[in-house]
Amino acid sequence: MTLDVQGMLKAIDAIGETLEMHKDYLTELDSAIGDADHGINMNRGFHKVREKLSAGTYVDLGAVLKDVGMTLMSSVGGAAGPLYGTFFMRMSMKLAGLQAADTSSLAEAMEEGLKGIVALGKAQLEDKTMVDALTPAVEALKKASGNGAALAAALESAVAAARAGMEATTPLVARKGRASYLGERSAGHQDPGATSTYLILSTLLTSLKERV
Amino acid sequence: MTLDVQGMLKAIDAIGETLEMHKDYLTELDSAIGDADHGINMNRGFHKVREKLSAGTYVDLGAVLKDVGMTLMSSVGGAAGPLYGTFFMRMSMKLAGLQAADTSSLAEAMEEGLKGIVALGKAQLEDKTMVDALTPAVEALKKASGNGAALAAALESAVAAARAGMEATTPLVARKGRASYLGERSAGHQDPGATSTYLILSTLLTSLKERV
Amino acid sequence: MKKLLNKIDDVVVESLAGLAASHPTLVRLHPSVKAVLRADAPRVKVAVISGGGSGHEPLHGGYVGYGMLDAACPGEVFTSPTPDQMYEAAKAVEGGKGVLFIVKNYTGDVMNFQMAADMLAGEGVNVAQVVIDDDVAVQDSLYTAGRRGVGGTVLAEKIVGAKAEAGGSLEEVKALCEKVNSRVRSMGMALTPCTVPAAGKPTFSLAEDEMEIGIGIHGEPGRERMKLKPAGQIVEMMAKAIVDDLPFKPGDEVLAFVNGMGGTPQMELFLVFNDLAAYLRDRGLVIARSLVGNYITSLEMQGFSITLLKLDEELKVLWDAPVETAGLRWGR
Amino acid sequence: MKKLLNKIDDVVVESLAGLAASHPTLVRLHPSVKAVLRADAPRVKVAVISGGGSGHEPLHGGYVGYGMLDAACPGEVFTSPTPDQMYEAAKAVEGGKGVLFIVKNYTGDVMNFQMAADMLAGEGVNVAQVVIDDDVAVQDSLYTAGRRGVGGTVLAEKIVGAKAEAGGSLEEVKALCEKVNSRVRSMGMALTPCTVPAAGKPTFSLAEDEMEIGIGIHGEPGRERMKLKPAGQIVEMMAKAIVDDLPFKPGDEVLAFVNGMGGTPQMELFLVFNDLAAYLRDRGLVIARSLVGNYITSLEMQGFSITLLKLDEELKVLWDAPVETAGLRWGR
Ligand SMILES: Nc1ncnc2c1ncn2[C@@H]1O[C@H](COP(=O)(O)OP(=O)(O)O)[C@@H](O)[C@H]1O
Ligand SMILES: Nc1ncnc2c1ncn2[C@@H]1O[C@H](COP(=O)(O)OP(=O)(O)O)[C@@H](O)[C@H]1O
Ligand SMILES: [Mg+2]
Ligand SMILES: [Mg+2]
Ligand SMILES: [Mg+2]
Ligand SMILES: [Mg+2]
Repeated sequence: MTLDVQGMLKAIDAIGETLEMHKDYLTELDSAIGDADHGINMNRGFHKVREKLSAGTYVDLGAVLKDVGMTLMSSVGGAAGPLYGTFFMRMSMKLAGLQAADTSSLAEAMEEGLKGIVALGKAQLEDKTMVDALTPAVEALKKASGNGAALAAALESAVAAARAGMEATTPLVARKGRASYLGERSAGHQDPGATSTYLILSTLLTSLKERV
Repeated sequence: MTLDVQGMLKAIDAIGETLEMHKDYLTELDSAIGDADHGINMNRGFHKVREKLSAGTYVDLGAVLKDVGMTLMSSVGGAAGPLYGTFFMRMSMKLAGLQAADTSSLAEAMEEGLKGIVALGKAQLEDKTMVDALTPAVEALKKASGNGAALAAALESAVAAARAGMEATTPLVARKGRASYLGERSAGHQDPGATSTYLILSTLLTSLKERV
Repeated sequence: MKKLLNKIDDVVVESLAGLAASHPTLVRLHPSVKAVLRADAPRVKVAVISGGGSGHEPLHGGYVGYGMLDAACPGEVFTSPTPDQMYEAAKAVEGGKGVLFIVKNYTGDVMNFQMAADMLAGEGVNVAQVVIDDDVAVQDSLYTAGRRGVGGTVLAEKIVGAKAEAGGSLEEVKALCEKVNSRVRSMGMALTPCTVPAAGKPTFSLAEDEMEIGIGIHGEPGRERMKLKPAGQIVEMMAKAIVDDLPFKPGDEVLAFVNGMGGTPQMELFLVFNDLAAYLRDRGLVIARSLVGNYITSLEMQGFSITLLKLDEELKVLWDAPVETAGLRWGR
Repeated sequence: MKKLLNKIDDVVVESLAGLAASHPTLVRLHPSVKAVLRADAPRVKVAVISGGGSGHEPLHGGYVGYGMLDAACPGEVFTSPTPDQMYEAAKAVEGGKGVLFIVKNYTGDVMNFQMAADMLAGEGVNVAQVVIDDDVAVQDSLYTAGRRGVGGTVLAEKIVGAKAEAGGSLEEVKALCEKVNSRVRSMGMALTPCTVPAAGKPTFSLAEDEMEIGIGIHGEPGRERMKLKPAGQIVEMMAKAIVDDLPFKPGDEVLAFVNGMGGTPQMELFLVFNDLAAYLRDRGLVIARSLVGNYITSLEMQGFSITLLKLDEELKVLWDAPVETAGLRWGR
């Protein structure tokens, strides 16, 4: 099984739905250690993305993800906007011209996306950011790809890794983003961006499995 | 029995104490239909009056009441300041040179004080103001004086009349002062100024009786 | 009660001291009574003096300076000042051309200013008074204390101050103040009450979904309590009452003033102005001048008032004239 | 949540429309992106542009006009604007002498402005950026996002705007902005939180007897929560952190800026200024200029911040230069 253009469009739509459903939850997480807008920002952005994608016709994955990235960039704002915007744009470059992605090309694309996030935000592991969820997910994906795993199984392991990474942000003291202003007081709260990353990946998986 | 200078000084002091004790109550009444300051204003004023009187030596009632009036005028502010200030100043003119007041001279002085309040504030009976408590009190005092009543008994009737007048303000719709802005909604609340008038008169009586 | 203060009894004097400390070239405090005086007074001009309870800052102390007030007499919070304040302030700033008292129509203010005017007149000082009563929320009848003085006061102080600065006589300045008062109307509303420091609790209470229409600036409740509505509907309700009252007619040029009650974010005041502009446009009125911000407040109350002044050439020129005060400044 | 609004999603655009409607000769809105432009732009001068989340009004839209900003790019409430806004705004107001972005130090702002700068540079526009980071409440270390940009931003925009108005080159204007940033320090506190309209509930909660020290301007909690203290003690705690940090030394002339967070009555701000003046006097500092009021706010939050800028002749002259914006005006 691969992820084709229709599958990607469906997945992005499902991600928008998930973020809408979890808008208040993400905002609540952000109100504990940030400024109470992460869910609102992500929902606004993916709302625009769904509008954009439903108005277009796509034949290649790169074009889909480029529109996702550009739209997020110009509608999310905050820290998450440029970070997720870059993530999807970088992925789109790797997947340009492809009509479907297998485990290995998805792993490569996501790794490229993660690099973009790190280049822009300069967060390291354990800084209590989305990087803490995304890094282990990409590693799991790469490992599964090396083992020749099928896409669903590979994503399954990536989602599990993202969830563990997300949960592991709770005890951390933030060193990047708004939460870092709280110093020690940021410990004991799960990072909103890591949580949205987990939600995005897990919805990608669910959407993919539904199509099977 | 008459009201002499020492009796008057003691009564004013007791009135100050009463108003201090009822500060929150008067303010609460004023918050229902005014601007929540009547108790604060009266307490501030009589606090100054007590300071002023305790620093002076007095041999005539007029001088005592003049200082009371002037001090209230320059420290109470609001509507009640000039009204009570005028009340005591007008009384002081009637009692100027006297070392003690009997029922008849007190009645005359209070009537003069009431006239001052009406001249300044232009309130009529049932406008829901201090005039509603003071007018029946002055009338009772005059009647008692006409009947040759002793001072304590005369004041007793005046206080009863003031209390009835005060209580009768509750159902009234205000037509003067801040409460008038509320129109019909001012009904159902006792007037703060009528209440302070009652408290002043009843404390005068109590203080007088204690001296006997 | 959560407030930035040291001693409850000292809030007014400490705040005045802060005003003076932050604007030493503009104002000074009277040495013996609570009064803010123009630093360079007395000058040979009509002395324009106002005053009233505190808690409405920047009114009035923040309007002392070039082209506006010569002195301001603040009472305790929401309590009229006492006659000795106005008397001493007038003595300190009067420069031989007489004194105009601008008085907001509240029983206490009117009586206290009247007493001060009597005292000054007794000493041969030429004193005139104008009572501002622009609040259409209050029925103007024999059965009330009359309409309150609210937002129109700020506009009157600015315009009249410019005339006095330009050398107007006491008669002219007084007549101008009456003219402004006759052409200005206001109405206010509150989302939340406010707390007088000495009282320690809110002056009234409102449910989470309620607002109070027709409030004054003293934390006194208004004429009607109702469910919270969208800003556009609130503005329409208030603006209609104002426009119908004068009435303002199509083609009239107006100064549109959206005033915050102290606790309303500027973002919301601009949003309200946007609704007001739409309403006035629909009625054919022309916004020739505008003012948006916290200019006559009720402590930390959330809410706003709308004031409309019908302009003419004279009023526009005087409005545009330079003014330099803590609360209002342009042209210098 | 009690707010004056029509539709939650429209608060920012409606508020911007109100700003434009109330100051039509000063500003206009960009036709396609959320940006406030100087009405008479482009002009042959360095274009000074700032922006950031909304909810801090009058910052930044209220500072567009003569002698200050050429454009402001507001994001959603407390959310950084997006690169296309800064890109389009710069294209609309740039007059050939280049563009300076004044950026408050928040991860989101820095990244979004950086992307816009990259886009413009790609088209040959001369762009410089200065990041303001004056908040001493935040530890400046490798382990944080660095100090936040707060009150110092207002002073930087005024002073740098004056230099650009006077014809300064991009290099000069940028160097001046860095100079201001190097000489300015701030700290804030809150008595109450605020509510982002789209979130519908307060960003944090504080007990009736608690305050939060070191808050930012985005409703984010601060560095320490403690029992409410008298204003003088709060001021001392905050002013000491500021004065020690630069450090400011006896004899230094400073601009003392007491800023309200949006819901604090002006009466309290002046009271706070009085305490600050006493503290600075004790430390031998000279208040040569001052500013008191709501200039960089957090919606309806109650609280205040203190900002001190170490002055010299150049900064004083530029501070005093004429400015005409909705939020700050003198000299014209
Ligand atoms: N430098 C960074 N690198 C990676 N992720 C970051 C960085 N800074 C912040 N984030 C992520 O962004 C999230 C906050 O996003 P959001 O609330 O939308 O933006 P803002 O903080 O501007 O309000 C944080 O929870 C964190 O995961
Ligand atoms: N015109 C008037 N004549 C007589 N009494 C009045 C008048 N106006 C107000 N009062 C009295 O003053 C009281 C309010 O006093 P206070 O609260 O101290 O002043 P303010 O209304 O200025 O805050 C009212 O309860 C009423 O009894
Ligand atoms: Mg956030
Ligand atoms: Mg009262
Ligand atoms: Mg009062
Ligand atoms: Mg944000």
